[in-house]
Amino acid sequence: MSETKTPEAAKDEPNIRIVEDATCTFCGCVCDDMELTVDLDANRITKAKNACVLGRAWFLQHGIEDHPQAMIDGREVPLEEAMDEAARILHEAKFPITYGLSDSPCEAQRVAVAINDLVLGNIDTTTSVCHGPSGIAFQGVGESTSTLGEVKNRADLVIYWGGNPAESHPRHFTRYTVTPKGRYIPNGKKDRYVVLIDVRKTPSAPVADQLIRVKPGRDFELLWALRALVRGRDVDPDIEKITGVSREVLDELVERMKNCNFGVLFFGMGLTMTRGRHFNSGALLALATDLNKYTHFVAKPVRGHGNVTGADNVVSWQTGYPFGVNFHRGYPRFNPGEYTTVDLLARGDADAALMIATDPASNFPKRAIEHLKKIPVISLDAKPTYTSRQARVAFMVATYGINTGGTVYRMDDVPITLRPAFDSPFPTDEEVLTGIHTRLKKLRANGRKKAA
Amino acid sequence: MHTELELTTAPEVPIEAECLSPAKIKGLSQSGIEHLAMMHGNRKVRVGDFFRVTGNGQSSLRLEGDLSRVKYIGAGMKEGEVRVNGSAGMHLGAGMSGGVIRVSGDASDWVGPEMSGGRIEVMGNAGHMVGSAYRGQRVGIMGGEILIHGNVKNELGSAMRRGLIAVGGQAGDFVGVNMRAGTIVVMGGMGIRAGAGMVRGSIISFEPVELLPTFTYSCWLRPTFLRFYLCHLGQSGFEIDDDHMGGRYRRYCGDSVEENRGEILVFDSR
Amino acid sequence: MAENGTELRIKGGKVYDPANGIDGEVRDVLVRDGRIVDKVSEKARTFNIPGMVVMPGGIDIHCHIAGPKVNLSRKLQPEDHRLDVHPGTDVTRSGVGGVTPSVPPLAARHVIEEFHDTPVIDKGFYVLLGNNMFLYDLLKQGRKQDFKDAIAWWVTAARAASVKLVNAGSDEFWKGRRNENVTDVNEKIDPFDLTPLHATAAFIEAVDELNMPHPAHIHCNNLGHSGNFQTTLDTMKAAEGHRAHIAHIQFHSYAGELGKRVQTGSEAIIDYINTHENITTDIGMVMFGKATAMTADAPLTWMLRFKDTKWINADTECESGCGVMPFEYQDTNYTHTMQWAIGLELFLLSQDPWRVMFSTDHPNGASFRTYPRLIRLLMDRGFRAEMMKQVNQKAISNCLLPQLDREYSLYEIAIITRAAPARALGLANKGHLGVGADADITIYTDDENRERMFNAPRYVIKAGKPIIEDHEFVDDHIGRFLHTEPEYDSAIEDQIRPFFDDYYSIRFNNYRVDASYLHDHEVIPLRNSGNGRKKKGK
Amino acid sequence: MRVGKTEVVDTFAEAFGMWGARVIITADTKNWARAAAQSFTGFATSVIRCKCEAAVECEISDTDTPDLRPGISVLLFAMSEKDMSARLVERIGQCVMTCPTTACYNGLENGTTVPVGQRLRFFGDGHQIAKVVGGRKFWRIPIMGGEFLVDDVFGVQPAIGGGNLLMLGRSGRTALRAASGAADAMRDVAGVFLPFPQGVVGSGSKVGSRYKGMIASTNEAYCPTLRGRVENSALPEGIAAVYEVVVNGLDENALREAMRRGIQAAAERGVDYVSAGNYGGTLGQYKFHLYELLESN
Repeated sequence: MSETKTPEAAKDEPNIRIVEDATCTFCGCVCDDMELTVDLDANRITKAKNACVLGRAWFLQHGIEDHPQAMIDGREVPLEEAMDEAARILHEAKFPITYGLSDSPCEAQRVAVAINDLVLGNIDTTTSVCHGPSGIAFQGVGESTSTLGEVKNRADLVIYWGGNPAESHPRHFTRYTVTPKGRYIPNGKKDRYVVLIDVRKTPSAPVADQLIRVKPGRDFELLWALRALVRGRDVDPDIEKITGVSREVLDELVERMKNCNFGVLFFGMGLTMTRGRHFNSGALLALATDLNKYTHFVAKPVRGHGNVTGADNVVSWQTGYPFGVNFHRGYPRFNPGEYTTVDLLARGDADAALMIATDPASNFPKRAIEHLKKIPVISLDAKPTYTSRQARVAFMVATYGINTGGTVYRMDDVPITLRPAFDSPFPTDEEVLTGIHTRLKKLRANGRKKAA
Repeated sequence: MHTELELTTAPEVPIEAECLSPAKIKGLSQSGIEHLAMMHGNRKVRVGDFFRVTGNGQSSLRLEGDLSRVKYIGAGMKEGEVRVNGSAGMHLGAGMSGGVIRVSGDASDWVGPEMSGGRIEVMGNAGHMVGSAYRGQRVGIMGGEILIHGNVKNELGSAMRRGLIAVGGQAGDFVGVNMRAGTIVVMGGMGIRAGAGMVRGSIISFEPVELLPTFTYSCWLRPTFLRFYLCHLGQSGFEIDDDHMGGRYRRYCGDSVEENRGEILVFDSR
Repeated sequence: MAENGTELRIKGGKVYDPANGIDGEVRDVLVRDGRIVDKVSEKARTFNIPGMVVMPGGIDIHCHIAGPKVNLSRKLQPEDHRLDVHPGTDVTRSGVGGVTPSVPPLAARHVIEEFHDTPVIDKGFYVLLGNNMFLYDLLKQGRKQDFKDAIAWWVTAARAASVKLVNAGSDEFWKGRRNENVTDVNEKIDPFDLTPLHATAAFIEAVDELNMPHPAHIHCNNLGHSGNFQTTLDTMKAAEGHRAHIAHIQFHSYAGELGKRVQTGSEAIIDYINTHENITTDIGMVMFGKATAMTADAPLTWMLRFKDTKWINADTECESGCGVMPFEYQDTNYTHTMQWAIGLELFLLSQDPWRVMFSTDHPNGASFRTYPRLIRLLMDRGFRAEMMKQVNQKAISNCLLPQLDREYSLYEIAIITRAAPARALGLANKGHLGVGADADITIYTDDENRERMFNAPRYVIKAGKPIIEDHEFVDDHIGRFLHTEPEYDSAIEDQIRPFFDDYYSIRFNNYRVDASYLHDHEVIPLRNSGNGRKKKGK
Repeated sequence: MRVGKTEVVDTFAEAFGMWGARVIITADTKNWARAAAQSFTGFATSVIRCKCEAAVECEISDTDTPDLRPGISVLLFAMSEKDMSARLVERIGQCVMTCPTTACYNGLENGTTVPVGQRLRFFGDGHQIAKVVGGRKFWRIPIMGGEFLVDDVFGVQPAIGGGNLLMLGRSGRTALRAASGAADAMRDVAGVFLPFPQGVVGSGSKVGSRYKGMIASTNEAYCPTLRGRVENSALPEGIAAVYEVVVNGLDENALREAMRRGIQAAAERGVDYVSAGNYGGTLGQYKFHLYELLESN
């Protein structure tokens, strides 16, 4: 590949490799301008130029652990045997579920959907616990949105709502939205007005021209009031008491929004995961849409996982629905709350689980975790997790973006190819899933023969 | 005369049983009913695998046992009666257009989605999305009555277009969100953001409610039409006292982000 | 591709193969190794199909089936699929239907990935360049050669089959001027010192001169507005001397005054096309029922938005806009009926089926599932008259349709759905059944009711492999990806690269779709390459 | 036949088909309900010039009305279904909606309905609200006094108008006392009403006139002052006054019962003759023979 070259300085040390324009999959920013220096002897990345503090940690701390490729009940087994066992579990289950997928490349995600289509399972992604509400909201109101480059080129009003990119997506400001100069924003930050709306003063605040502090849990009320004001309707005179934001501030913000040339509303989980959930996202998406009567306005969720957006896309084009999809009846059905993983587990519905690059055992609600302990779990992860330690079958897989290639989707639905830095002794999740899929096809065929 | 089905085997995973509806069993023999297909997770099973069936197919159906994991009871019903002595699972009475469903225990989420007529009565509690639209649909229930004597969770009657929903206990947040029209009566108090995005319709609360800033107070009144509804609910087994019947209610108009034609009536005093 | 050695003998059918001048002649079609041949061995599997109708596999020149817009639409409308389910079988995956590809190059990888999961058919896409900022810069600076090279680079980088322009010049109005739209094709586009018409003409010329198999594929300005037929004529006139494909022309054939009721402009449009060999077009027929407005023409969907219908706008940096919205065509509605009638008028007044092709601009005008009904409308004037009684009468009394009694023949249907699009796309091995052609074959039971006939083909053979037998799926096939590779001076990359550094959000090196995405693919040869089959036809 | 001192003439009352509706008016107090009913039934004595006939049927206690407020049941008859809708809309709109605190409900559970609230709702000028409960649709029309509630449609049914008794007395006072007494007795029957003032008509009419454009004119055969002038007088000698009691009913049985009670009540008051008006059986499709009424008891 043309982007991989041996630099002059490294000539004496043939085991140093430079990967240019590599992609960082740590967060949804999916920055694709990494310059990685790789020590091939040590299987280590020694330098990650352009990476943010999180990205540096992601690249530099990554090594190849001494760990079995596959285990059954905590005991090392050959990969093949583990795949057999995984296929058997899924084949026999009456309500197998698959969850995770957001830290896997699209190629693996496609196989995961195929598996569920085959075993009549239930597939869900981490979207259901992060921006799933935005997905539901989207189905209700639609969305006016754009790629991040358009924000860079045109946005003169940038509003962040319920997010703290300085800590969660450190390069969001500098690479895409606030500081970069764009085609019609020749002076970068000077040409933009940045508003931060949050319940507290976060480390992101210094970037903003204005911080609007909303009372905790009052985002919806504030958004709703803004929608009414944008439409020229009145709101409760006690609005400051309700939301913590004065009418004057609201009026000023409304004027600013209506009069900008190209406005953007970014929103984070501070909005989607607080009381009101999809209605909060829906209110924000509707506000952006309403504003299009006056000017060009877009909204965009700030997504967390490296390829959660890819998961949404893959699941959508394969099933017609973005997440929470059930195949029991032989065709895809969608119903968040019914087919989303946390809810399924909390009700005790599932009887087997395939967990791909996710650690529900560490972050799900207690009731869900309790049920997870009762059923056979198959886990695929690049590192040992609570989930993999409890799993019936645990696969250790190569890390996407560092050890494996493939495609990921940035938070704005832009697909980007991965450029792996060095090889891994572990299989890719695509390989493991394909192995399971092939076995399942055989089991199904045998089942049919028996039936016949 | 009725047909009785008793759940004798507890399902390992949820069952989907649209066949538990008078239209589907009517005229069938006992063994015909036992052979009706259901889904047990991703497996096709028969009614007889889980239920003891007594009698042949009548237009009245009794279901005995804990059916809280049995989904779609009474789905698509047009007439007749289903009585559940116990609890019922999700999608109870989905798409029903006539007939009556009575549940002595609790119901789960999605009671009466896509309903257009008939009546569902639940003596216990129900879950989220009672009488609500499925995701992405602009319009929810088109008619009928859903009467829950206990509590319900969030999004009661979302996007409903017509019909009556009454809750004897408490309701969660977003009661009547995106409501198109229709009437919701909640007697035991409700969560926040009632009527968000409502276009038309009435939400009535016997308890004080915290309202969105986009609702505007009009006046208090003693609404005659409400007496009509409360009489009707009184006849349906709810206890309605004179204070609520003849009392004064504060009337709020909203939602102003929409047409501002909806109303929330909050009981004020005798 | 079928396994080597697979041989088929399709025996006794009435063959409609207009590219080879065959009009319903009873003859055998022979297949080996995925191609049409002139001889097969005794071992060949024989399909005895006396009386049945044999046609080459269908080719759709304008249909949105994959890509970011389509996917947005799927995500947007769960209520659309829920009642239309398709369980999986032993050979097919499950899926959902409902009404639900042109692609900005930034998303090219997405569409190709999705194509891998779109079974049976072969597919390619047009890349959206009609609002490309870099190309506009070149045009402004008058750098014609660089402009051509850059187009060729973009087509190659995205792995596209040709270039599509959508409402050229509108991006700056929409994104940069608070949701305005182009209204006058001679109005200057603000920062570029050129007009939409200049830009369109430049693209048409460049694509033609690059010898791309399919010419510039143009969604004209002013789609959907009364009086827009003048814009369409202006655009076609700007193409004089060069090949151009005018897409879904029904939406661009409206007379009447701007902002007032639509009148039919079909005669003026089709007269021009009938007399200008350089133009090809597809109709973009409207059929009544549910549709989805899905277009790179973002201002259009905004205009169509009624009350608070859910609506998507999606801007792609430096390249394109996009709008998606659920829509329904109603037979009681004057405008919708007029659109339906204008589409039929264009079909019925066309004098050259080789240049006026079949489409519904799926899912904009209607779902591709309405094709059989549309075919019946074209072939059966009695049916047409029946339908005319059921629609808005005011519109019917205002249009030409009642005076037209032409009926399409099966031969002509085979042209507009097979032979002509294949030729227009430069697909020498498709759209016909001559020796050497790809063995993509559809076999229908002959039926007076053409809707019933085309609704369920009796057999479908794809690349020599039976996929449908007796109306049922019997096998699966992963289609091939088709794209083209125009020539360009690679020095242009040095011009493009800095533009990426400045204005794109992804790296130049990460933009190009690399070969690993192509899987089973085929490069459509350029027109001057000599590899292509010579033009056949009437 | 004699009943007590009273001679009942062997004749029949001739009645004709009409359409009828029952309107329930409720209000916060009995007085307001009465006020509305009074207004509603005003100028509704005869279809001849009033286009409809209406009167109070009975009062309803606050335990029996649809909204549990004091109410009054009113009956209104007209000649056709279409007329029914027009008359109800006029009268409910002008007399009930305008009366403070009232609401107005349909009182007939019948198959045939005519639009009423459906048409009145336009008074709401776009602010009206439809409600459906228990299959019943009604309209809430915002008004200055609060809200006016009215059923979307009202049931109408074929009914009978023109049932009548004639009280012939040697003194005007005897005849009038008998007529009022009869009217009071008849009014108690459910489903009937007496459209004329206090139920009694002092100027009964015949069909037609010598003047063009007059549909009806004085019934000279029963005018005591003309006994010596006209040849067709139906009055025995000595009759000083004739009063007619006109009764309309939702069905034949109610009407029969009312007329029977009327004859009894008149006889109890010692009127000289009880007769009935007819046109020789040419006008109406219903005939109520007085003897049969008495015998059926």
